[in-house]
Amino acid sequence: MSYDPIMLLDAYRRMRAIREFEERMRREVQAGTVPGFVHLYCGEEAIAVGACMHLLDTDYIGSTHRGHGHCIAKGCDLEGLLLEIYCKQGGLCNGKGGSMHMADLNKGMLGANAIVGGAPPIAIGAALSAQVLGNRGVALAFIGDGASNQGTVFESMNMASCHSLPMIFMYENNGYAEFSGAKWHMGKADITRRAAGFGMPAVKVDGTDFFAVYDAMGAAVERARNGEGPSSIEAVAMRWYGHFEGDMQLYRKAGEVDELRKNSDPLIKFEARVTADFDISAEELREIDEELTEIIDEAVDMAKAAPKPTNDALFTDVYASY
Amino acid sequence: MSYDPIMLLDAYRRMRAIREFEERMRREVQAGTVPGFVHLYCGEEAIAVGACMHLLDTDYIGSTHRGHGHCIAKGCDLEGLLLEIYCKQGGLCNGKGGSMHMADLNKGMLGANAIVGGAPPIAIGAALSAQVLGNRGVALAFIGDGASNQGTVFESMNMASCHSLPMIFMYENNGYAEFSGAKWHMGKADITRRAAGFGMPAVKVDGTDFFAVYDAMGAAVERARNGEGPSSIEAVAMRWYGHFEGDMQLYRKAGEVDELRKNSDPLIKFEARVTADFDISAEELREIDEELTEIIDEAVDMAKAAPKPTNDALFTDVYASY
Amino acid sequence: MPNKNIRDAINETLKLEMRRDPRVVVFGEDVVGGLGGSSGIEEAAGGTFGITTGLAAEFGRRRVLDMPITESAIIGMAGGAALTGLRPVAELMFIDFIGVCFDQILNQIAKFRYMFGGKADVPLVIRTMIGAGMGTGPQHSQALYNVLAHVPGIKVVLPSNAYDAKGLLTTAIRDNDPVIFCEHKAIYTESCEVPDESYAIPFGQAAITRTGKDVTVVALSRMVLLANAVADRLAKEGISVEVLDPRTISPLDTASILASVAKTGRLVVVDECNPFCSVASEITSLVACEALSSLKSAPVKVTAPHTPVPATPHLEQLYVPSPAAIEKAIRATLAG
Amino acid sequence: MPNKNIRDAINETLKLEMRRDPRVVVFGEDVVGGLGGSSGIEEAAGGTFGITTGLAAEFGRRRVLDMPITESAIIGMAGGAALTGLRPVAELMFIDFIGVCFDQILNQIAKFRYMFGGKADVPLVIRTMIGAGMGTGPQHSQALYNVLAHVPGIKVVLPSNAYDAKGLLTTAIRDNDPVIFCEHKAIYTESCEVPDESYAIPFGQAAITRTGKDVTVVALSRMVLLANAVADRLAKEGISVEVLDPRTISPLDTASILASVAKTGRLVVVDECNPFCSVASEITSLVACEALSSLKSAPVKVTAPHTPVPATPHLEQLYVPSPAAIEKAIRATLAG
Ligand SMILES: Cc1ncc(C[n+]2csc(CCOP(=O)(O)OP(=O)(O)O)c2C)c(N)n1
Ligand SMILES: Cc1ncc(C[n+]2csc(CCOP(=O)(O)OP(=O)(O)O)c2C)c(N)n1
Ligand SMILES: [Mg+2]
Ligand SMILES: [Mg+2]
Repeated sequence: MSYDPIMLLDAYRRMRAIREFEERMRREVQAGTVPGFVHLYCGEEAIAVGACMHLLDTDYIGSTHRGHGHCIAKGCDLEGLLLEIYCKQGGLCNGKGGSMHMADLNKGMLGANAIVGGAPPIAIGAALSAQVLGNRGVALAFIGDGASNQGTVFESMNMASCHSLPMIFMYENNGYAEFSGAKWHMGKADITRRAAGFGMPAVKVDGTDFFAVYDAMGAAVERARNGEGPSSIEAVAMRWYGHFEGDMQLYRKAGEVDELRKNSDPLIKFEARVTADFDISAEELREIDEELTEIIDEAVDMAKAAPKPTNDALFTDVYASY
Repeated sequence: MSYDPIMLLDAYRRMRAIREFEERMRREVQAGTVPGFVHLYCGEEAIAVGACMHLLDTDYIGSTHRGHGHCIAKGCDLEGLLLEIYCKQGGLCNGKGGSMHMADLNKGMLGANAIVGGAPPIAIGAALSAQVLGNRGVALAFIGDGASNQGTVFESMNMASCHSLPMIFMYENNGYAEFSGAKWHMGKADITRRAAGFGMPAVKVDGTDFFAVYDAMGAAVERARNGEGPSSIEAVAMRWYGHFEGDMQLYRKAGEVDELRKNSDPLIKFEARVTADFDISAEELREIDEELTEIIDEAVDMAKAAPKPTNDALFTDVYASY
Repeated sequence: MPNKNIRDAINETLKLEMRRDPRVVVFGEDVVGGLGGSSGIEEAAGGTFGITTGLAAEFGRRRVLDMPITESAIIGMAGGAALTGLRPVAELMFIDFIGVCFDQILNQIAKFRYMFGGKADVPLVIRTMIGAGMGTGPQHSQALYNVLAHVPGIKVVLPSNAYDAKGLLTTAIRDNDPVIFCEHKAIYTESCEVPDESYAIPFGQAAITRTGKDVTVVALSRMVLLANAVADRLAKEGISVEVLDPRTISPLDTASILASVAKTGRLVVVDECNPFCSVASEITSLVACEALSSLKSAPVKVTAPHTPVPATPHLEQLYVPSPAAIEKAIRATLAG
Repeated sequence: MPNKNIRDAINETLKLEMRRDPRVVVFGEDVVGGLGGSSGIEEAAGGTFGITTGLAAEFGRRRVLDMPITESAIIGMAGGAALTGLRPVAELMFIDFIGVCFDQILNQIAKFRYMFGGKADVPLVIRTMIGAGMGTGPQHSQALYNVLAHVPGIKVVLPSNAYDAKGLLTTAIRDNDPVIFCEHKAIYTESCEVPDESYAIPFGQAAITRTGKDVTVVALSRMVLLANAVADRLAKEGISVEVLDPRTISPLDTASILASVAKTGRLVVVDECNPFCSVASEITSLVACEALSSLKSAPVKVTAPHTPVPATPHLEQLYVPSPAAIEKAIRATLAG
């Protein structure tokens, strides 16, 4: 596969935006400014971005409770996102969804989902729309390793196979489901082998390697757009932080994360590769970093200062008409 | 595997009982004497019997809407069964369950189930009991090809794998789910390959060949009793009649069933093998046939004449106490 | 005007709406049938009860899709398709099967619009069969519409005759909210005059199927037929019964119910659901809370008992509210 | 007597019952935690909210089992285990997740005994968290107990304090029917005096938490705390409020409710469910149908609105019935 340097810079920008965003969110949660529960995506940036670089606004993704990274990768507005996480007016969902339920249909983002395994059935619906409307669109569902066991996910794979839907099952194996390890919760199984059993191409890639994800996704998207049906990709990338912010992570040995930061940081790996193999300099990347820090700083300040929804918002948006 | 002739005669008796029972039910449905919907098991006898010959009363099976054969194979009382199908007093469930919901816990029969995919989660519960109580019991779920797509079934396989439960997933691939073919409804997949993806031994056998089912089940039961975990068996045997009695079977080509009757009758195949390889004569089998015809004739007459539950039965058995 | 039964009225409506709007798609288990079968026939089923007959022939399998037996995937798919440009009409064969797909209704479809801050239309219909009386046993005979009506974000429709079935289904398909359309399996062959052309009956408007002044009977789905028959019988005795068919329970036409009770002062509600937290409880509660002073006597609920539906035919008969029970309830309100 | 909070009371009860009966097993997602993790620690969680802390250490992982995130398998497994010799206490982390396992509750567990003609005991408990107020958003904050109470064959328990939690959970575990035990997530740390030894509180017996003569307030789960506070406040004004906590809604102690209303003549029901087909509607309907003449004024329901639970903190606050709304309702009944 060939890589356009402009695409690579864009990919870097999105990955860095996720990192910066999540690190900031972490500090904000610790400072107590963020309502509700927040699940951070650090360490998994290359998955969302490697996947979404192939998608248009008219393609759809279904997300999870750990959805900030997916939103950013899919191109959702950072301010809208922050306003939503802070449950403020003007948020992506006008403040009613919060971190675990934010959606942006204009950007093809079908919603974070606080029900584990909730999104894949919805995402295949978007794939069905693309098929019926004949618009060459594709749909993708992000699915955690823990979610991979949920019945809804298997049903969705079977449905996609039956109807040859333009669908990609993107498994994010980040090593844990809450406080239990992926080595245990799927018994003697393996996400990729299980997916292959459904009669679709299924590959396992290093989820900290943008290029590995990007290449696998490229093949899957092409298949999908050509009407050849669904694919499965398992991207392995451990999460850096707890299940939610506040998790003591007793299930994890000391040093595991230090090791990840040192040897498996998707951004460091990306930078090493692009500065070596492409005409991209570390300085360019630093500029992006700085720009993003500033953008996110400003956006967070803006979001914190923004007005809350008015009280009548409790009652609106239940129905289109009633 | 070695075969005890007494076991073989018992197996024949059970298979023949199922055949005779179901053919009689068919005539009764046509005559309009049977309440509710009835799904017949003809053509699949060797699956239930090949499996249940390995099971004790203290082992458990979970069944389906097509459950008569499973009940008979598991040793449920024929009269109790008929009384239940006729919804009469003294039926296995005192007439409240009918054909699609009959159970007999004393015989390890956990219930027919009118919810496709309903039984496997229940059956793994019986496997858990065996494991916790340490009694070397096993549990088995019968699962149709159509049911094999249901999320609950995959979840149950994963759970059994996770906890190394003494559990057998017995897939009955009878070619159709209602009015759609198994070749279509699981997309490009295959029951056995899917099950293997869950990290358990998974084999596919000829479900019209008692010996094939019996052997596969023997291996699975041994594993289970030894605490080595679950297995999957896919037994292929087309059903001879419609989805339910009354189905016009437009989805089936003419002659398909004649062909099955001629070349794939589990009883004919069984007879050929046992009369050739074992010291069992056709006469012995004819005696069993006659005996069973008589038993079933009498039991049907008895069931038809039996009293209905009294009206207060509507209100009883909702709770143990309330 | 031609006579049509409920089944045919629904079939006709699906065709009219599919002709009118190419975004309308129909899917479910064996809505066509025959795929992967050996006969190669084009339409081996047309729905378990024939409701979707002829759709595939006219609109093709791209818009009329069979589905594997995976209700969570079917209903979730309808939700996702509705968010992305289609107007799906999905079939959930029996309402009893909400158990295997409830999350997609409760937590996804019903909440999309709200969770997304009003930025989503969710134009989908779930057609499903309800009710006892056909010997289908405990897992295929429930009413359960109260459970769905409880959930904010969905609408619940209960047609009791062919004319309403057509008009309400038309509205359902054109509506931008998720609608559960509950077809009582025991009244598919009930017929009445139904125009050939399209028409829409608005949601939240009860029909008064009998006018009367002594007592108001609010009846739902198949129970409307029973209530009408009882009303007709009692009319001969000089008892004037007003029968009200809400037609949709979410939204519920509370104004018409209150107006009728204001007139009659007496209320009976007939509902095939189990009693606890039923629509019957909701409606009697409504009147007690909003119009206590108009009640001349205690309202009476006629519902199924707090039991599953037995397979046993004569017990199933006893399970369903009977004309005798309705009559008794009416007399009780008159005596009270 | 020692003071304990609800969380500790539940933990203690689980231990006592597991000691008493080796057939009692506890399972759910991360009820222990740590399997397949890199630290190798024995108990990495002890339940999401620490309720099952220490169980694995005492009873071993054979009786205290972690489960993958597959609720249909978990709940179905509890049903199957209950039919075959165990007495499982399964955890459904949030009641909102009934969506992904509802069939196993609605069509299997609840109906076993009836479908099987009375030939099955189904001794299982499903512990689950309910309620809003913790910022968990639309898919983790629902009440939904009305949906479960509607289903014949299951029992539904709503403890409002630590003493009741212990006594009711003891009864639940010893009971031979399936019981849904609903723990309100916002009151786990509420404490009161709780004896160390075992005791059982029978189902279907309401507690009168405040005696009064002017108005009856029936409140459920966390709402009991609010109702008590309002009652105490109004007492100072000379308004005598009787607060009744049904503690179980299936079975429901209808006699105590009717007796209290017979005394006071006025009724307010406070219920965190969405309003349509809620327990609030059930109880107001009960009183209207069974004791109309004892009502001196129209009953008033204080419930959540017909909307999902917003993630927005201040809107979530508005969603939950408030002390102010309860007070207003009481005054309305007194004025009426
Ligand atoms: C149906 C359901 N069950 C349980 C939960 C509680 N829960 C939230 S996230 C989570 C773990 C998910 O693990 P995984 O899919 O691996 O995603 P990750 O958090 O690792 O990104 C659990 C159990 C839930 N939200 N929904
Ligand atoms: C959850 C659910 N969905 C749909 C049905 C309707 N239904 C009953 S049997 C059946 C087909 C089952 O096919 P299969 O599992 O292959 O079993 P078979 O009838 O071939 O023995 C269907 C769709 C049901 N009973 N339950
Ligand atoms: Mg994970
Ligand atoms: Mg089949």
